[in-house]
Amino acid sequence: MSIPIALERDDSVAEAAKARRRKQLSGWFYLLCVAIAMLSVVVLVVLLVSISVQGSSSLSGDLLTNSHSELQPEQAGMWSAILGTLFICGVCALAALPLGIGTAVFLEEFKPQRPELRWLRRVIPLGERNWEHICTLLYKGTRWMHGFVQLNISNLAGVPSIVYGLLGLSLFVYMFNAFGQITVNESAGWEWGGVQHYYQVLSLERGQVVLIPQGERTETTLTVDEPMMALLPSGEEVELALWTPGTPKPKSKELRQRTVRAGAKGGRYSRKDWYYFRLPFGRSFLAAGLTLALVILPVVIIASQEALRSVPPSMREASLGLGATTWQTTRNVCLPAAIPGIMTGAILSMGRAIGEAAPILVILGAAIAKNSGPKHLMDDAVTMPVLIYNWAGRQQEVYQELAAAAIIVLLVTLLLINSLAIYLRHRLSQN
Amino acid sequence: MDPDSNPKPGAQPAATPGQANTDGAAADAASTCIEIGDFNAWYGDYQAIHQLSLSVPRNQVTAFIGPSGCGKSTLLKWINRMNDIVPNAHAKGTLTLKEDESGQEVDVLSPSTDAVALRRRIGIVFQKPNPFPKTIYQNVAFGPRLHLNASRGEMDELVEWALKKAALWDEVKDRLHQSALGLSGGQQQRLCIARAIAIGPNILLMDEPCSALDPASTSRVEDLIFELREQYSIVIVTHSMQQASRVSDRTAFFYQGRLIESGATEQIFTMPREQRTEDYVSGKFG
Amino acid sequence: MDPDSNPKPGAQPAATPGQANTDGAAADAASTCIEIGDFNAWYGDYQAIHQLSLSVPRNQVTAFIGPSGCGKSTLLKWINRMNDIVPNAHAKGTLTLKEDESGQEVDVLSPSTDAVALRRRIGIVFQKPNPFPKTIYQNVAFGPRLHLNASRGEMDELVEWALKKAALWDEVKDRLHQSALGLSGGQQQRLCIARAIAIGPNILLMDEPCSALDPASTSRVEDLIFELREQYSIVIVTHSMQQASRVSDRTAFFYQGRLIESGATEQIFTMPREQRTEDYVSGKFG
Amino acid sequence: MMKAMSQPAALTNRRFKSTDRAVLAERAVVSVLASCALATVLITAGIILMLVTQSWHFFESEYVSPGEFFSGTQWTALQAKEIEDARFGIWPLLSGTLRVTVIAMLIALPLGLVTAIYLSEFASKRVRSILKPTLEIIAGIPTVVLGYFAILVISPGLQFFSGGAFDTFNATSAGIAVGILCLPMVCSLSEDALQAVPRSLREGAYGLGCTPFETAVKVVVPAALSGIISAFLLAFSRAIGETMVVALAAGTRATATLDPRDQSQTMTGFIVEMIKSENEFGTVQYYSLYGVAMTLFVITFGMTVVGQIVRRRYRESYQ
Amino acid sequence: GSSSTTSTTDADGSPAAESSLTGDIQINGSSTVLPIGNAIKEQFDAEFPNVNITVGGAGTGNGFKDFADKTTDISEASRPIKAGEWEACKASGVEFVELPVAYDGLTIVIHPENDWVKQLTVDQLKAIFVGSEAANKWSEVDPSWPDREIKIFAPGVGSGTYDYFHEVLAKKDKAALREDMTLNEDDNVLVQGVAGNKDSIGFFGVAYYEENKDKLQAVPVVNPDSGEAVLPNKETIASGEYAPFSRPLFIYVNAESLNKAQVQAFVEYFLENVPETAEKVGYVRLPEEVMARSVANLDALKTGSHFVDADGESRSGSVVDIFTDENLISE
Ligand SMILES: Nc1ncnc2c1ncn2[C@@H]1O[C@H](COP(=O)(O)OP(=O)(O)OP(=O)(O)O)[C@@H](O)[C@H]1O
Ligand SMILES: Nc1ncnc2c1ncn2[C@@H]1O[C@H](COP(=O)(O)OP(=O)(O)OP(=O)(O)O)[C@@H](O)[C@H]1O
Ligand SMILES: [Mg+2]
Ligand SMILES: [Mg+2]
Ligand SMILES: O=P([O-])([O-])[O-]
Repeated sequence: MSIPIALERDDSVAEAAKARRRKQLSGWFYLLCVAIAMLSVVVLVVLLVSISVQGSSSLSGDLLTNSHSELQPEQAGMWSAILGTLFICGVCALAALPLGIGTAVFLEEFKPQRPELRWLRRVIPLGERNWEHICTLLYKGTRWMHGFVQLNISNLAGVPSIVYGLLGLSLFVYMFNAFGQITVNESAGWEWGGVQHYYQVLSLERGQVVLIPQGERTETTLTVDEPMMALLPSGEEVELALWTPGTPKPKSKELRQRTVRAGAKGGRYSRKDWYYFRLPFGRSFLAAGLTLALVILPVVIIASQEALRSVPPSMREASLGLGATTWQTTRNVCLPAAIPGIMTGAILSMGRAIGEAAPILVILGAAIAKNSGPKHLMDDAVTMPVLIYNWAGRQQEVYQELAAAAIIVLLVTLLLINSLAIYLRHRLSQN
Repeated sequence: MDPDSNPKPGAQPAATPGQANTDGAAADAASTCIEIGDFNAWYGDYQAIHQLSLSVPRNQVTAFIGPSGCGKSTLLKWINRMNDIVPNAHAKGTLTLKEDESGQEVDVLSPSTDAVALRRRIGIVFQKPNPFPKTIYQNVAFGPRLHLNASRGEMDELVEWALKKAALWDEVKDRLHQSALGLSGGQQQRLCIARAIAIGPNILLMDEPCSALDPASTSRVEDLIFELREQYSIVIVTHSMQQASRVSDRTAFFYQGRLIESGATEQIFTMPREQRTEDYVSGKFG
Repeated sequence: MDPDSNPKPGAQPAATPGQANTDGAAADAASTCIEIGDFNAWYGDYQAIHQLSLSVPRNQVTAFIGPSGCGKSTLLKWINRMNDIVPNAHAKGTLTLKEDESGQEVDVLSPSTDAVALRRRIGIVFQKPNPFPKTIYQNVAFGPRLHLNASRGEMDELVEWALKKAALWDEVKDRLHQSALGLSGGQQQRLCIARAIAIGPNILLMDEPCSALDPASTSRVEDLIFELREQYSIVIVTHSMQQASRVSDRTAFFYQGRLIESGATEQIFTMPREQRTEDYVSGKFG
Repeated sequence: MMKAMSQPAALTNRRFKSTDRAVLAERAVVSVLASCALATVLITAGIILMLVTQSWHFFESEYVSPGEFFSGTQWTALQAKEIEDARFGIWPLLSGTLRVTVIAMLIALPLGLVTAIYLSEFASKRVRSILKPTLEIIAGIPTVVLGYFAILVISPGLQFFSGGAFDTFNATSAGIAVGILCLPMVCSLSEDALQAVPRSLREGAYGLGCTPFETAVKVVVPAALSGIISAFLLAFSRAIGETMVVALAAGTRATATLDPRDQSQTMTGFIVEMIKSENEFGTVQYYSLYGVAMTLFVITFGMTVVGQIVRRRYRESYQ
Repeated sequence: GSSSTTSTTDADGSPAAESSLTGDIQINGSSTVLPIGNAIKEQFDAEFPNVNITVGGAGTGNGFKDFADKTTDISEASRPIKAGEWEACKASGVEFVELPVAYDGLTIVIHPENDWVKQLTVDQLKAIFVGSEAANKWSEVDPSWPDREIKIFAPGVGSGTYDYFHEVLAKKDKAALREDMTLNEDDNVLVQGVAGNKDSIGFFGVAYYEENKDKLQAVPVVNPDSGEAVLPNKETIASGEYAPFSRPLFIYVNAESLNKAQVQAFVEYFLENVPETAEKVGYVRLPEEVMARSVANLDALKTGSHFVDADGESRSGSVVDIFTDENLISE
């Protein structure tokens, strides 16, 4: 067999030139790679520097301990937003992690097997062939279901967070109006635990009130025209005194405190303990947290699946080979081995939750003038990203700086969280 | 039983070469512990095993040999239903486990057979040592904890017994509570064997247990197999003809999903009935 | 050159057993194509090859044998600087390529040596067939397109030549423009050989080229090696002693990163000088 | 040794646990876990139910015709005082989304892919140890922050370099910020795909005398193409659904132009505006946001399906 | 009145103990009034820390919507309630007290580097803002102005500001404002928009202009009666010279909510402090007499509106003239 022309031809000059060109191209490409890869570092640096420059002047203790202020922006802070974020993310974690990890375990560890149907078989005489058919059908069915759930999760991962916000609005805030609407003067349709209804009436002592337990009456308003029993906010039970306008007011502070103007009106006031629970949730931090849980659920699931997938199959085989059930294998072998990965995924997804603003805007609105964290489950809250969104949208220089400072706080928080993830990944994968 | 003793009586019945597939089935029924008949196995549409019949004798070592991909591991995994977890794997035929000499039988493939209980009676050891990332003690105690109600003392005793049985006790007795991952490959493999026998199986399946080991470890594991034969029926898959001839009493040669020939090891290696067997054991391919 | 011809003159110089490591170096210099001296190779801190000296003769088949992990592949990969892409891999010693009989030499390990040009002269075929996920034609034409300025017609001719040389042409000539992944394992491996010779190398390195193949494919590839020996110097790594004895003129036995013994194949298999060689070739371990 | 040979008490007295309890536990666990999985399906069902019922209020209105919705080039849900004057043609919002997304993709895809190639084929350990965390940090930056960055740095920068040709709020600065947002995602997913290409292919290429560039571009990238394409698709749907950056930086005027210097209200941007304006809950204008959300959902769903098809059809089949 | 209970000076002169007044107050509505509402909330918070007030700024129209849905106690408005909105309140049984709280001058703003617009007449404004054939370029308004596109920023259609602007410029002609403006409920965004482009124009409450004087330029508007160009400021707004864009701002309080001690206290506090606070945030205080009537109406719980006549038509004119007992219609 003769050697082909292309190989035999002595074309060393042209070939050498070609080799040189190729090497040069490779070199240029390498440089391009380096340049582009460094670009992302540059972007990050520019971002961090520009934000630090803007925000450094507003970084102070006030920023961490005060809340938003319209009148004294110089002293405005993000305390209530930090609390709000904390609470909302807490709810989010409590809801998303079990659900997400559970789903991941189901998808990864409980892959469909041919069903056993042991007892059914004993009860229904169908014949071996028929049973085989049924088992095969069931098997195919469950496989199809598994595939469907998996596809569904990839789809959920692609759904924009604002759409989750809309879902949360219908599902948690209004609950499709199944429980009526929440209005300001009537009690919500369905409420449990942790709420006592009073009429709150201003007393003569400035800024102080007396409370009259509501008892059986369902009216929203009480008119005080006769002496009756009442409670001081301290819980002390007292006899109400009445004062008619035009007569002199009582001198003693103690007396003034339990005296109200004759004919004074009291509106309903509901004292809520932290576990006050109501349907629908309304614009509450609970609804916001649950909505965020929807947003990060696919992230948690996918990360946990990755972690479980990276457990070597040989570990599973070893355990099953020793006669462990699938759940025993999962609990004793797979979960312990996957925990670092799952934790990392969980923490990173919490980082995502902390930074989410769009769904929160939908659920809680853009209001930021709240000066405390949520007081009960149905209370509303401000979050850091929403605060930043609001501040950044303002034109006053001082709010711009505050926004930048708040961003620094937020980024530092996220950085801490990420380092925690890295640390945990490291620690847990060591032993 | 002497490690060097030869095949059990009745292990070499007269069989015409054409009937190679059924030859194994003719092994003495009284001492058979696994009976396989007309067995077919698929992965999805791909048939990995075709019409295979074979019987595995009790308290002997049976070696499965054959080139890569011929279905040795597949058959092994079906014996203790390990293939349940492989999507798409399914099988047809009979695969019967004869519990003890009294003849109590378990239909392995029947969906009504509890795979978990089955695997307790049939231990398995894999090609690559796969200890759990736990302590040595925990590794051995893993199975017993699942299956036995044992006191602390009993458990200690059991772990010691299993490790001694696996010829590992002397090497690890001082570091029972250290990670098993710190052991050498050969030690890990013996640990896996200890772990498998600690649940008290009757049968031990081994899928190329030495292929990842160095020569020294290999010979220790081989010695161990000799010893274990007294109490367990052992099936070993190996790609090394030498190993098969060293450790096994009976050998089955697989090729492309079919059993080509099975019989006493000596016979297979010295006067095989089939040309392909001869080609294989003499190294013409594989 | 007759495929069945025996080792070249000068291949069996007298050497005392103790000097096994330098034995290879004593092969006739005139026909040496790769000269390795005091070669050491590391992966990070782990030394995979120790003080190895060996010469590979021209236009012959040299087999590297030895148990898993003994450094065969490592050496092979150093010969055409494949280890450049392995982070942490580094080597010391001399590794010289004698371009042709005229004695032009290339210092392979020198950083100034152009690895790209070197690899054009030293083709390599791996254990697992690794065709690119492209058409058969594109696979073969891939190398020439990089290196040669060839017209369409010339390229067609070249592809045909290479496929014929690799004994694959008849099987694939009707589907040159279909995906190479549709070929069987053995065909893929021959395609990889065709791909390697299409750039016109002088030396062919093969790392266990048949271990993933079935018997029929194996023997086709072995036949091919016989044929190629006429034009190329071939180094083949194999785990099958039988294969080594069938296809190679010379054999080098490695153990734990050291060259234990090298010499004419017949000598190594019939009267090895070292005990370990004998143990290995007779299947006592590995 | 003799003691070891006699079976220990625990084995000889054969007090094996019954497997029934394990099997029961297994059943219970499976039901719980299956209901978790079911819940994720219910979420999708909930989204679809919510979108369909709510946008029904929109599409059934006499002022809205589906034909106009899908073909109209005017969107004045927030501009029209009276419902009679309102125009509901989705194209301005689509074109706004498209402008931002295209710009984002022009940045994220090439840069992300090249960075991925660099990381997977060339980068030394040290460079990786800088680059990977950098990308992870960028990936973790809240979108509000990037939106802020867009108004604070990118937009003024654009205005400065273009001599004021850009609006304060414009598609380009939002697009760039969204691009920065998607870059790490493109990069890490593409890198995964590249890493999944078996070593043997790279070795094959190097063995034939390829330069690193040729190996990467002619062999590795084509082999990883399906993974890379699904990374692109994911980034694309992420960009389409991105909300806060556009709400801050893209502006609020919905116009059907393709001018990247102009304001550009995206679908998500419109939803935020409408939510914030709480435009008289219950009006057709208000419900139009669900029509838009539905369109958005259908698009991202389509992207997912296409991604699945790509992955399935062109799954890397190197063996 | 119970104003004694909320006065800032204690009868004893001793330092006040922390207030035990608690409860929630929901407020929503005009973004123009929002700065006043937020400022008063902040002062109130300091004194009554246990009262939980939520102030939204979704726009006057949306505010009234919430108000009629009974989800707010107080609705802030930059225009009087309309007949239709009142109907909605009646339908859901909401009665309210109407309280004017401050004056605003609706301010037309342009970019500070805009050197061609010196003043604008109502007709020129109509040319820019009204109808679908409105001017697209500055030169179409005045040929001497540049031949560049006008970029327009305006409050959202739910806002009272938009309504008021519409009423002044287009209502008589039964025309609509043009639709290709950049609309945003958030006045801060409008500020940013106008400040960011040389060819832009926009309008919003004077407070937002006051806060951003350095970035914006207010345009003097020619008073149709006097023919003089007037800039919005405290004097010109209070005197009505800045016409036709001076307007009153309101809060509307749900009468039932007024029974709640915290709402009662807050509204009283609001009226008491609004003159100073409004000025602090850039608005103009109402004449004493109007404030006095507001307080009186609150005390007497006089529900209903002054600005819608018996036929359901809106009354227009000066607050001082309209906000009188005769004009109060309760049904
Ligand atoms: N999980 C699986 N899915 C699909 N095919 C499989 C699977 N496992 C094995 N196979 C195929 O079934 C055939 C038999 O495989 P098996 O593992 O039993 O071979 P083997 O004889 O054990 O080979 P080796 O010596 O390489 O371990 C092979 O062709 C293999 O490709
Ligand atoms: N990329 C690598 N990094 C680190 N160590 C390696 C690497 N490749 C091989 N080694 C180690 O170097 C030693 C020699 O490996 P090599 O692949 O050369 O063995 P081999 O003789 O080819 O074995 P086999 O027959 O299994 O292919 C082994 O111990 C192996 O673990
Ligand atoms: Mg196998
Ligand atoms: Mg090798
Ligand atoms: O927000 P407005 O004051 O314009 O209604």
